[in-house]
Amino acid sequence: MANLTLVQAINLALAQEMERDDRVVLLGEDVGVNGGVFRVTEGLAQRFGEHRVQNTPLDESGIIGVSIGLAMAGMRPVPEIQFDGFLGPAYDQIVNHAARFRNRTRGAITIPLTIRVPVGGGIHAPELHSDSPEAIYAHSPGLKVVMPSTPRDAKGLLTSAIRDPDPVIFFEPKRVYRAYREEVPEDEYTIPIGKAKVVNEGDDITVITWGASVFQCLEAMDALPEDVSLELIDLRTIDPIDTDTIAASVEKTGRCVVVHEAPVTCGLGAEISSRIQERCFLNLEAPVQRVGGFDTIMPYYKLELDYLPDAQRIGKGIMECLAY
Amino acid sequence: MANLTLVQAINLALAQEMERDDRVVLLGEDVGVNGGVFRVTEGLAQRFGEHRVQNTPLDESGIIGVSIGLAMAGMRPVPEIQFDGFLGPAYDQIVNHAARFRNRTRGAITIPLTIRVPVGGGIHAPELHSDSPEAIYAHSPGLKVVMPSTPRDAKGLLTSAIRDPDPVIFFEPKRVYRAYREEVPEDEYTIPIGKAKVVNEGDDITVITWGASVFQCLEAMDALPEDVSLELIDLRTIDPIDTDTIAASVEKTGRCVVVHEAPVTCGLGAEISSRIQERCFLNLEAPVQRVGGFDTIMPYYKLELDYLPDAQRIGKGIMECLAY
Amino acid sequence: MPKTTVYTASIENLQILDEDGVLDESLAMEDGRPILTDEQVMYLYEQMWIGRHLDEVAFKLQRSGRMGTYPQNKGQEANAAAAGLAMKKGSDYIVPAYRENIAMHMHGLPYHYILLHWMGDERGNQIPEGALLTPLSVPIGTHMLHATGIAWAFKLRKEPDRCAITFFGDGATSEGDFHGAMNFASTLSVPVIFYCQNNQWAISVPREQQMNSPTVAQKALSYEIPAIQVDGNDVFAVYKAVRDARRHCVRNGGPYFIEGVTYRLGDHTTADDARRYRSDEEVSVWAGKDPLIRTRKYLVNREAWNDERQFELENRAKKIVHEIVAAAEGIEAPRVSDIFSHMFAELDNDLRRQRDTMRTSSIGQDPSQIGLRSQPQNA
Amino acid sequence: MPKTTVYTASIENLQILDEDGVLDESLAMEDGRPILTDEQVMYLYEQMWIGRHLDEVAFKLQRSGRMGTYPQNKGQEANAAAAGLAMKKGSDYIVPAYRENIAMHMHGLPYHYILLHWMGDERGNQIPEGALLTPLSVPIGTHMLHATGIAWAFKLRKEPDRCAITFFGDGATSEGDFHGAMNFASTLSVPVIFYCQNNQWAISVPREQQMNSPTVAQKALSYEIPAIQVDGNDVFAVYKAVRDARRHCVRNGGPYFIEGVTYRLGDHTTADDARRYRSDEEVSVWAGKDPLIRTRKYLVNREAWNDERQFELENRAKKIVHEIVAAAEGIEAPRVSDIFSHMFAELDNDLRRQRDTMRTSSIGQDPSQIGLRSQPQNA
Ligand SMILES: Cc1ncc(C[n+]2csc(CCOP(=O)(O)OP(=O)(O)O)c2C)c(N)n1
Ligand SMILES: Cc1ncc(C[n+]2csc(CCOP(=O)(O)OP(=O)(O)O)c2C)c(N)n1
Ligand SMILES: [Mg+2]
Ligand SMILES: [Mg+2]
Repeated sequence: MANLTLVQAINLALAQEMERDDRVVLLGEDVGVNGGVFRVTEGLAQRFGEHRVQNTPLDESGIIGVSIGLAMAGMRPVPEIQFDGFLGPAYDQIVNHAARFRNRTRGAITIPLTIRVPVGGGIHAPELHSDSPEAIYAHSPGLKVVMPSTPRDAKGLLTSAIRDPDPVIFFEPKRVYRAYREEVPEDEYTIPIGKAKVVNEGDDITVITWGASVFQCLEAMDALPEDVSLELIDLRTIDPIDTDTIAASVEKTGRCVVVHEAPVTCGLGAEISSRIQERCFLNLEAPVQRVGGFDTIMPYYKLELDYLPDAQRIGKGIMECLAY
Repeated sequence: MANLTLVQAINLALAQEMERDDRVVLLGEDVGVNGGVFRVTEGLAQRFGEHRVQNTPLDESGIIGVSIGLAMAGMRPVPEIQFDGFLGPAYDQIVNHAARFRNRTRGAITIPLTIRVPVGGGIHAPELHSDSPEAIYAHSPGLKVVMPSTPRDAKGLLTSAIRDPDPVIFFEPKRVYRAYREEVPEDEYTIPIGKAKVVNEGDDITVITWGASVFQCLEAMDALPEDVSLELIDLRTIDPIDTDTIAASVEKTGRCVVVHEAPVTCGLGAEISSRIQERCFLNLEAPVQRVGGFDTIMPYYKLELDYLPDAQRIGKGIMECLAY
Repeated sequence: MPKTTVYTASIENLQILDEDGVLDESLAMEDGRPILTDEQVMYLYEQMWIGRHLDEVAFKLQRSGRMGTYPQNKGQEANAAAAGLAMKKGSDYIVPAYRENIAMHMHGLPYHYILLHWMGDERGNQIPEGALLTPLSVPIGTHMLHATGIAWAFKLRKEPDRCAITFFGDGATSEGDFHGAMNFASTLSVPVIFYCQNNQWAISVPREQQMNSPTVAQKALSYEIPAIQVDGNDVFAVYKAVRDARRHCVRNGGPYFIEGVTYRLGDHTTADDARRYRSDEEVSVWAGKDPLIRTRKYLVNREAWNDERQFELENRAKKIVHEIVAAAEGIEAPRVSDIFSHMFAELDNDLRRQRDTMRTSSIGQDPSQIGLRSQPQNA
Repeated sequence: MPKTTVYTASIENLQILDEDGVLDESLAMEDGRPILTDEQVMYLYEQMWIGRHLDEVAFKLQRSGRMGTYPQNKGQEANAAAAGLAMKKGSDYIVPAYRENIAMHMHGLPYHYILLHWMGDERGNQIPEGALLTPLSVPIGTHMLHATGIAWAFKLRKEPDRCAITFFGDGATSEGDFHGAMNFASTLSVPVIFYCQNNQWAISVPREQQMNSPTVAQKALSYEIPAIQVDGNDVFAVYKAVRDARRHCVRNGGPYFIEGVTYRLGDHTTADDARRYRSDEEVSVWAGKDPLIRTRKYLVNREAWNDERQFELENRAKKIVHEIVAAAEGIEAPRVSDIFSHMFAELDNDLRRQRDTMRTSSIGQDPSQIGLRSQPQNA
């Protein structure tokens, strides 16, 4: 066991997978000697050589496009996109290419590819450095989408992602990067993609969230009246959604709040809400409440904490749902 | 009045807006002398000059990026993206740039821009020519998204879009392009963005759809048992969603089916289903049923009609929802 | 150094076999032999002929409703054929657009796969084991990055004597990913040949509206990638350029750029009508540069070809193409469940449920759901 | 024409004021006068000095938690200053990246707007009426297309004597949109100047990993755009290049490309530590080419500058920057409702409801919803 931040846990997973499988290569802007702008790849160029931890030109579409080629030719590329907003230029290569090769070649060409992306707000970053585009990729067939919130989950899930035979987008909630440490097994381990985690068991209401919002939900939970028994679920995988875990919980509690940073309209909250309605209609005692980002551009940082769901807004959502 | 196809109605709206306002310019791949691959801009280069109906290099990001510049400098660009799938390379310029300028400059720079895109399946086209990405753009703040299904609506909505001071994505269901004709007023008129249309009034169940699926829903409706009274809503505008019209209908019927071509997960159906749940929870007699595309890549055309919701699948969804 | 020249460059054009089938001996001979033997030239001619005949039949299939949109390769065959020959089958990787049927076939793709693709069947892309190809690329300009990535894998794994080649049109050079593919290839210094089939048109957009540069080849100067312009209707020039480029890539580890100047003699695809935007005169000028005619003249001059051979070839081509069509049309219909079968190595619960029920909502199908009034009536 | 040269090109480098402040008279004189009067050079020097001082203060603001990430312009000031002077205020359009503070200021942006931007406040982008500027561009390489579009609008409206200029870094040239902006500008033939501030680094990625070409300027050859490389730390060379480029654009209607060879003397931003990836030696070599020192030497040689003037300038700069900081920090806090206020010309119902309720779900707020057990307890 080691007491690690999220950044360190990810770094350790990368190092172990590179050690284990020499098909694994990292690439991206500044991932080399500098170790990435968040230092997630720190020390890896020095340890494994710059050809396996390759600085690339400033071209996100290029980074993903050449990663697809690497994957086709038998490598296991792990590109980094420097910030969520800069997935934009890579959208086409991800959604129209990486995601489609297995299907369009009936399995003849496959793309084992793990795209690492720091995601979300709350760190006072400039514009386009605080977005949460997970629903975009969940809507796009052919991709798996993962977003761990803890160092331990991150290490296990990243290991699974790198070993996965299909493309995975691995979102790293940057607000959590150095926010706290956790005991993380030093040996290799995997956590299955597609399994949510019940962070707290409870009977009255289910709260479903992922990424940095897990911590806002925990804070909200602490501020609730003592008699509220809350079940908190950390989704961990965005796509495929672990509907069984969600449904089992809501069948028990009858009430649910979904919390996320992304704009609420067509966000993942809508999908979860719809699934709960479809699966648990007769158990539902209140409509599923969505506490999400507003349908606005993520504001510059002076107002970002007013945009992001915080403990207060989440608490209010929970109480309203309970009161319904 | 003139008896026009969807293609002709759009062509007429473009011609009238170009006539009325010389800031309106068209641009895109093949829109010039050739009149576009679907002939939507037929005759316009000849009539208004090639500088106002500009063939561009094959670069969708470029097409939208220069359109943004044109709009900044006071023009009213109406770019065409040749097919839905080729929005991919333009995603970044649309979502991260066009959509954000008004907000990020506190109104100092605005982007009146109408992006025309043929959309959807059913015409036996090659891959990436049959996608339905409307939910992606509905999730992205700062854009309006429109998808008419009839010639008359198309003309009025396109006129509104071109006159709108903000960026609009105007999706044209290509399966309807020449499918039928309708009487369309020859004079200018507008239809407000954001208003759904009740195509058929009914009491037992609400069916919500848009684009080419309207016709599949009509077909399904005709095949229903005589005693089923169905209310059919053509959304027409994808974003902002006309929740009031939807809620008023579902409050009356208590049951709802949403039908769309896009993959169901995180599709617009999820958003509509969630909103209905939030607004009409106590009226709902059954969960909102989603009949959508599967969570797969749109198959090549041999199987496309098995992928797209057809009258039979829609009918089944309606009957299941009624039977609940 | 107040005012100094810091960079100079130039682009050469290479033609070896002219429009009348006359060979430039000085360029064609190496070590006393022509760079292509008569046998090789005959092989290329036959491949081009068969490819052209397939094009004609494919056109008719589309017109009679037996196939969807199809892009003819007509007029451009020398590029794919001679390049295909210059690349090493089974070790090099071919990353095509959609006017390289002949190269794909030469590198191991059964021809009926190509028809299957345009018949709306993904099995047309199911590259057979051992054939080093990516499928036809319908989106324009995005696949060259994949070739760069493939070449990079060769370099990373230190696999000598391997090279990738990617084909694309003049229109494709406008996409951002063209720029990225070239820039990554040159900064990473990987063995990939960029082959632009400059056929003068991108659907209805002429080259002058696509780019302002007099040559496509000069685009390589941005990236310090060595480049040449060749007569793309000349099998000798194409062959020599690709062979030399391949040698360069393999020896020096870096990329190479080739512009093949050619012309699309047919419509863009069967959905297009080229008369709307280009003149008959232009087409007839280029018809005079047809690679098939030129290659045949050369062979006839060499007395390596005659009417008898031609007759035999035409019959053979008919038979081959007939079989190709039969194979494409004879395949069993895909099953609806095939929509799902290759989404992931392993299907998740949601996809399995969608496949098994053909529904996208769980109402009426989940046994745990109680309270259904009755079974659906028209189920 | 078997083997012929079909294209040749070269790139020139221009330096007029050398590192020691010595002017190349032959290049500097036009019609018997230096292209920049002493007054103009003094103006540029003062602007650069004030810009540099603002940089230093901005750095401290960030370090003391009064501002977010900030990118210093330090070392590159001559590019923005001399280019800003060469462009016509009020008629030309400036489309900057984020190391052109001086040009933005010269064209009408109050300096405290720039601080506001980096203080996380959109009001820093609220370009004042009449100033022809786009805001600082944080995403790299995507804004040049906007400049091309703006220039196209000038052309469409037949507005003579108008030109756009866009600035970007060496890293930005790798994005696909750089390629698109150049290609659209050249095929449409519109008056836009592309000014690349080649400061040798893109965060930690050195120029050699960014591109394989010895110059950035040669990238213009792809598009047949006239291009020049200039010493970007030389106000004379930059001024002359931009002035001539502007003339070219306005007269001939087409674009122009300028590479300013320069160096970022500071960290990439305040979030960066450049010592992790570059050597002190490299930095000190470039420190010797500092545009401020060089320009001052020139003025001193001309006896147009002395210690007294310098002292006055330093005091003035302090006062000005102090006021800038006060203006930026003195602005009232934004209201939470400002998140919504500029989403569209007119807010739709959903956005209005979100703004008024600060909720994203309608539960507990829609009067038509009955059945609430009680009011929320902690509301
Ligand atoms: C990204 C993208 N945009 C647009 C299209 C539509 N389209 C298909 S072919 C074509 C022209 C291609 O021109 P070129 O690259 O010169 O190839 P050619 O067809 O001439 O061989 C266009 C615009 C596409 N397939 N992909
Ligand atoms: C599209 C995009 N990708 C990545 C980044 C992160 N990023 C910010 S600045 C920078 C380097 C820019 O280098 P260059 O263009 O040379 O400009 P410089 O900072 O050197 O002036 C990077 C990678 C970004 N802002 N935008
Ligand atoms: Mg072409
Ligand atoms: Mg730089």
